[in-house]
Amino acid sequence: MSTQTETTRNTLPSYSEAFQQGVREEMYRNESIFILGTDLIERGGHFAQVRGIAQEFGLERVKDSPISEAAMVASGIGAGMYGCHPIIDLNFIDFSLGAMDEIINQAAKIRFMFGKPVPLVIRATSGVALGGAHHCNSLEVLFAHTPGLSVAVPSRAYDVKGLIKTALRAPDPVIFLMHKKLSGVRGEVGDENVLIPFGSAHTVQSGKDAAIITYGYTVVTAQKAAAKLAESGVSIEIIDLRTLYPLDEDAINETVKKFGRVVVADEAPLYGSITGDIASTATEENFKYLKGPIVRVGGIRAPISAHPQSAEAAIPTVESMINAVKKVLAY
Amino acid sequence: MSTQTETTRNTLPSYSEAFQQGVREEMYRNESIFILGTDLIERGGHFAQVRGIAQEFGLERVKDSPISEAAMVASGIGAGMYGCHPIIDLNFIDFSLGAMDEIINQAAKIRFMFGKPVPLVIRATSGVALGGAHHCNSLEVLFAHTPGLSVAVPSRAYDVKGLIKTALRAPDPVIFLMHKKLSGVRGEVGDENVLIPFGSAHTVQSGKDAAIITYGYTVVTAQKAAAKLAESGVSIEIIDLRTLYPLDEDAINETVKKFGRVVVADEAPLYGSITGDIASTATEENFKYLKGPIVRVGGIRAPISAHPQSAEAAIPTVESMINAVKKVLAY
Amino acid sequence: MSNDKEWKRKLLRDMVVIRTFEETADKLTLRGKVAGGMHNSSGQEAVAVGTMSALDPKDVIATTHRSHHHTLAKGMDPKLVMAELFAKATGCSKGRGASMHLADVDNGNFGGNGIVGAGVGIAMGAAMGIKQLGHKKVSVGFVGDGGMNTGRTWEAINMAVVNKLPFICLVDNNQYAVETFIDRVTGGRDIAKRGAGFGLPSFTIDGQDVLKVNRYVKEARDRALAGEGPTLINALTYRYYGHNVGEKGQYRTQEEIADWRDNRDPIDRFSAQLISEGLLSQDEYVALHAEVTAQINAAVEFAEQSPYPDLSTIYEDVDSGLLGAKS
Amino acid sequence: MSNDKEWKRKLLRDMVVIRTFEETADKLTLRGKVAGGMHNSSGQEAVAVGTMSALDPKDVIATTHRSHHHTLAKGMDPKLVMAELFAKATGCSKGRGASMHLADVDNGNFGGNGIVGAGVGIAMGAAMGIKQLGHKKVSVGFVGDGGMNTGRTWEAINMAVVNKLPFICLVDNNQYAVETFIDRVTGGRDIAKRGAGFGLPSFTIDGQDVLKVNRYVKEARDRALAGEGPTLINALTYRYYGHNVGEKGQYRTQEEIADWRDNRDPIDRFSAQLISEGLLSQDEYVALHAEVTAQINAAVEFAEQSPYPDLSTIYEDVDSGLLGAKS
Ligand SMILES: Cc1ncc(C[n+]2csc(CCOP(=O)(O)OP(=O)(O)O)c2C)c(N)n1
Ligand SMILES: Cc1ncc(C[n+]2csc(CCOP(=O)(O)OP(=O)(O)O)c2C)c(N)n1
Ligand SMILES: [Mg+2]
Ligand SMILES: [Mg+2]
Repeated sequence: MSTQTETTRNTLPSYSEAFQQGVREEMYRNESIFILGTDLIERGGHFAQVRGIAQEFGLERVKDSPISEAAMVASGIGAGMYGCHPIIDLNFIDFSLGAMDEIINQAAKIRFMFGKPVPLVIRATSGVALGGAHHCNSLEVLFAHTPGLSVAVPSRAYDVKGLIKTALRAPDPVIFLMHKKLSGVRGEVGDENVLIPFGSAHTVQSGKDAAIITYGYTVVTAQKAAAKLAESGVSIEIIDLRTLYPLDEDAINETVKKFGRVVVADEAPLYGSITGDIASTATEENFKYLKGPIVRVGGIRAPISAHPQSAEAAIPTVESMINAVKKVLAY
Repeated sequence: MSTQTETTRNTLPSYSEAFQQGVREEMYRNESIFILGTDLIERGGHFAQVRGIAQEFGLERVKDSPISEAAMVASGIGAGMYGCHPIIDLNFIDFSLGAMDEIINQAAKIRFMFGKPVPLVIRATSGVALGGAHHCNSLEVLFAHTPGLSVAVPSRAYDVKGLIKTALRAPDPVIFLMHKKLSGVRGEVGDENVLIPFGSAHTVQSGKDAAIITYGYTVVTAQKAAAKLAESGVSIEIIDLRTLYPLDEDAINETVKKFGRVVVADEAPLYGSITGDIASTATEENFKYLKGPIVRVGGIRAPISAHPQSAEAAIPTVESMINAVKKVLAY
Repeated sequence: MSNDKEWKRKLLRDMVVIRTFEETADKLTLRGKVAGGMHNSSGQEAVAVGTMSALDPKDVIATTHRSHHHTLAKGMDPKLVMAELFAKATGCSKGRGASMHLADVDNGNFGGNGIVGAGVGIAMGAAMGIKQLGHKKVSVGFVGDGGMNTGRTWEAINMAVVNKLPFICLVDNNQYAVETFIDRVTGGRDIAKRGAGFGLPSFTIDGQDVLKVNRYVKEARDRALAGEGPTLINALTYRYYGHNVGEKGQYRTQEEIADWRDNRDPIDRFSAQLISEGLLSQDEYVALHAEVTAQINAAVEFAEQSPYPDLSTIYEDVDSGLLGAKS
Repeated sequence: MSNDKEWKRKLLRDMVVIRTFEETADKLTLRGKVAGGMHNSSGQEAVAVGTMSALDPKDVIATTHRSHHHTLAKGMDPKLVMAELFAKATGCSKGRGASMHLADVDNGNFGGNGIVGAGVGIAMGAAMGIKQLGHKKVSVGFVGDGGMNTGRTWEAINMAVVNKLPFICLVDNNQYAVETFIDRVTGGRDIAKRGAGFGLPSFTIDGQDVLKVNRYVKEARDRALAGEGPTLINALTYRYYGHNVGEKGQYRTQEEIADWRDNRDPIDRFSAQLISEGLLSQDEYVALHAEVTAQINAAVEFAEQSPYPDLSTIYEDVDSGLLGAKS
């Protein structure tokens, strides 16, 4: 098995390689899985996320596509309804905007309308990084808000592998968002039997004084903020949601109850982001445990600039995370 | 002027006719306004929203389009950048899903990226009514969340007219959502000088005990709930947001401060809806005034069925609104 | 020969079923029985029946907002269709879809669609699935003339061409999109020429001739099964009624409608042919109508008697629930 | 004649400016000066210069992720382009866009685009605006061969055809989309034939011949100004470098690249022609290169010296703020 090969390499797999591993293992188990996207065969995808898979499984299982996002997703829907489990690789999630009807009106609704499952993974890189306004959209809420869709937002190799394996065993359309800035980060991964259920948050670190609930690259920012705060004796718990739908409500409720001082953060423009829902629902359900309001941290209301420092300044920084924590600590 | 003609008809204009009036008045003022959409000329649009305008202004100002939503919005963007003020009529907002890149990546971002305004109104009917899952998407949060877009959600003829006039005088892309179930509802409208600023909520009725903050058709549901509650002596204030971006934060903060018992409602699927943001931000800013958590009411997490009663049951009902109010009254 | 006779009589019967169904449903819609209205396809029966008669029952179709004819021709019991129009729990989509969302996925009907152009993509995707699993089937995507101006339709066609998918794009070209005449909005005005530009065999045919439609679809199916890829068939047809029930409009003349009805009606033409060929007697034809009318009346009765969906079901079948299952 | 000489020398100079700019920027990008990389168009200069030389400076263009050549040919000072690549505040887009988002809307450059196919729609929209306001201009939408498979491109073309817009769809056909060869993903393989199917005059031409490109665009422009509507020009060209800076890949042979470079280079061809026609001496050509190199070096210097955007500006110019203004 490929897992063996990877392991004996004696270097931990990257976030992108973890995806390769999970997909490969599932492709061995399930012959109906195929991958469709641009530049997958020779290049292995723009983030090497499927490198080598075409060579291993053949061109029938890994297909290069015309630049036709609507048709790519439609391929996945029709083939999924027919009995395959397609992985549609959209490259950047920004390009999903050309396939929104297929995603929101079709893939998400077919099971409800026709009683027929649509097993389908739509993979894309996401998150704020280089490339400017057209390559840095944070669209999580568009998907999470849509009944019928599930959304994975892994922050480390282990979760990438465990979540993609779960996604490929359930008959549901899943939006699988991999943060660009994490692509090369190496880490442990589970063996072929480790599947991570959606809706199960991961406690990145335990703490005593307050909690940050977040996901994706913002987990890293939270860790940095926590490390700084630790220098002055403040102990922060960090919860990585790992999926935005299903959402681990139990973990959120427990966290709010435990600390009463909570920050919810992501890098999408704050207004209308999914953090609004997380905070307001958590507040509604745990009001009496709150020492003060949940504080949200998010992106500014502006497109993302191609100037790297401007882009970084538009999303949560270590500093803004620390400030938010200080706010909840002051209650 | 057309306003005169309408008034002397001695019957109040409908919500759709209010749109016609506002557009006509602005078309007289500004020759660069034109309308593009399907079936506008003879039919006057599917909700009669532009009936008679082609006949009055000529086929250069009202154009029938192929069924090409992406190209329609692109027409509006390019023509808007060039110096026109296009109104792109998408018919149902559901069809905007075929033009999401044009809306979210292009129209919304061009001013930021290139320093050039994009005066553009994208009009569509919205809201849950008949027609089933593909004609009943509530996509407000997709637009409100996007930096660069403004979103109008009028609930009565007066606001339709006043808001469309404002939209047609500002150099911004505006998503103008008209609720299907309100199309035929008649009401007063302002004269040609009445412009309603975006970001100014309207107090539908004043109350003493608690407040409902909402918009669109849910205003009507709130009014019905309030009338029922009034029977048992409970006095409810209803705030109609009228626009979701800009948002009237002052009105929201005042309302929360005044009552400490607040319900926020709309008919979009609850998880990830814009009400999450409204409630969490209002909570963050006014925590100490709250007698208990803000309660949200919204749609269920499911596509909308074509069976009318099922559709109604999926969104806030008079009963669920009353229950929410009772919850906040119990604090 | 007797097979041929039976087969042709079956084609005629299928068309009469559609026509009778549509005219009945239209009246019921005007009486408020069909929430949200319906899109009557009367006049377009030969496209549906000609296509479906060339397919294997296990072949796949996906269609549009105007899909009663395709759905009935594909073999769905009129009871299930009528019940769905009534939004009853016994309808093919459990009353969730009504007129625009008729489906029976397990029997190859991948559904009507509220979104113009979307069915073509889904059918193309099914063709990819068929090829992927090595099955010997084809998939047909129906689309209107109006739908040929949505970009996604051409993306799907191109995807089918470059992957040599067993796919047929069947244009139910009734020449109007709501009130918009095809020539006003269709650059080039020739849909088959567009298809040729995208590299697939493309034909404009008389969609009122059920045997001709059958023949072109059969040839397209043979090519597809032989691994030669997709075909586009632009079938010229006409709808007699308004876009949605009760709509009239000034966008076309009464003469034009009368011309199509009187001179090119697919049912009249085909029944006259069968009678002249001695494959059907006038009496048999009358009997056929009576029989079909009874069948459709039974469908109405079934729909009327059926229960509405239980409101508690509105939460059901949104997703599998399996993703979150801790294993 | 002397006009012709000056004009041709200007075309050559414009191409040399682009080539020198690109090769310089490529190296700077490899040295980390251009965040997010850049798409080098070296080899495609004749398409840009041939087109722009046929336009009026006030005509409109909108383009793609690979747009340095179009932008420079349209007349933007290399300083502003280089500064934008460096994401400096003095860049044409204030450092917000970098390589993919070069624009100068008031001078008719409606911008590069990070989204394949989007520029065609924006240019078509500008053409609608031009027609609406009764101006005598045209609008050109650039798109790559890969972009001809996005549905939106065909929606835009159709919209232009049915509205007879003063629009030109200019396909900068370098035969690859990232690493994907055109024939593998393009049904029919003939983009001009697709165009013909959509009802607009469509031509496949040698995009390495700057005068030929100029002539076809000029004729298209004349038709557009005469009210005859849009044209599609499929200009065959080639990019010498990888899709993005530093990329190599095995998807094409070194022989193929060498063939295009050695035998069809638009600058070599055109300079040889001018020299053989006596319109340029070898010494003048050397001097031209030196002069251009100095100009580009000055652009680099300008970019290097320029400040980055002030971080306080990231909130600016998202919307007008006027909608909420209580009047
Ligand atoms: C994407 C999209 N745009 C617009 C509509 C509204 N609409 C419904 S049917 C229709 C006309 C379709 O015309 P055609 O494709 O010719 O099919 P026909 O109705 O003639 O069968 C329109 C514009 C829609 N449902 N979906
Ligand atoms: C909608 C969309 N899909 C995919 C991409 C990623 N992408 C950027 S450039 C490119 C290739 C474009 O090829 P072509 O149109 O031929 O232009 P060229 O790069 O050759 O100039 C791709 C796939 C994108 N930017 N936008
Ligand atoms: Mg039609
Ligand atoms: Mg290319």
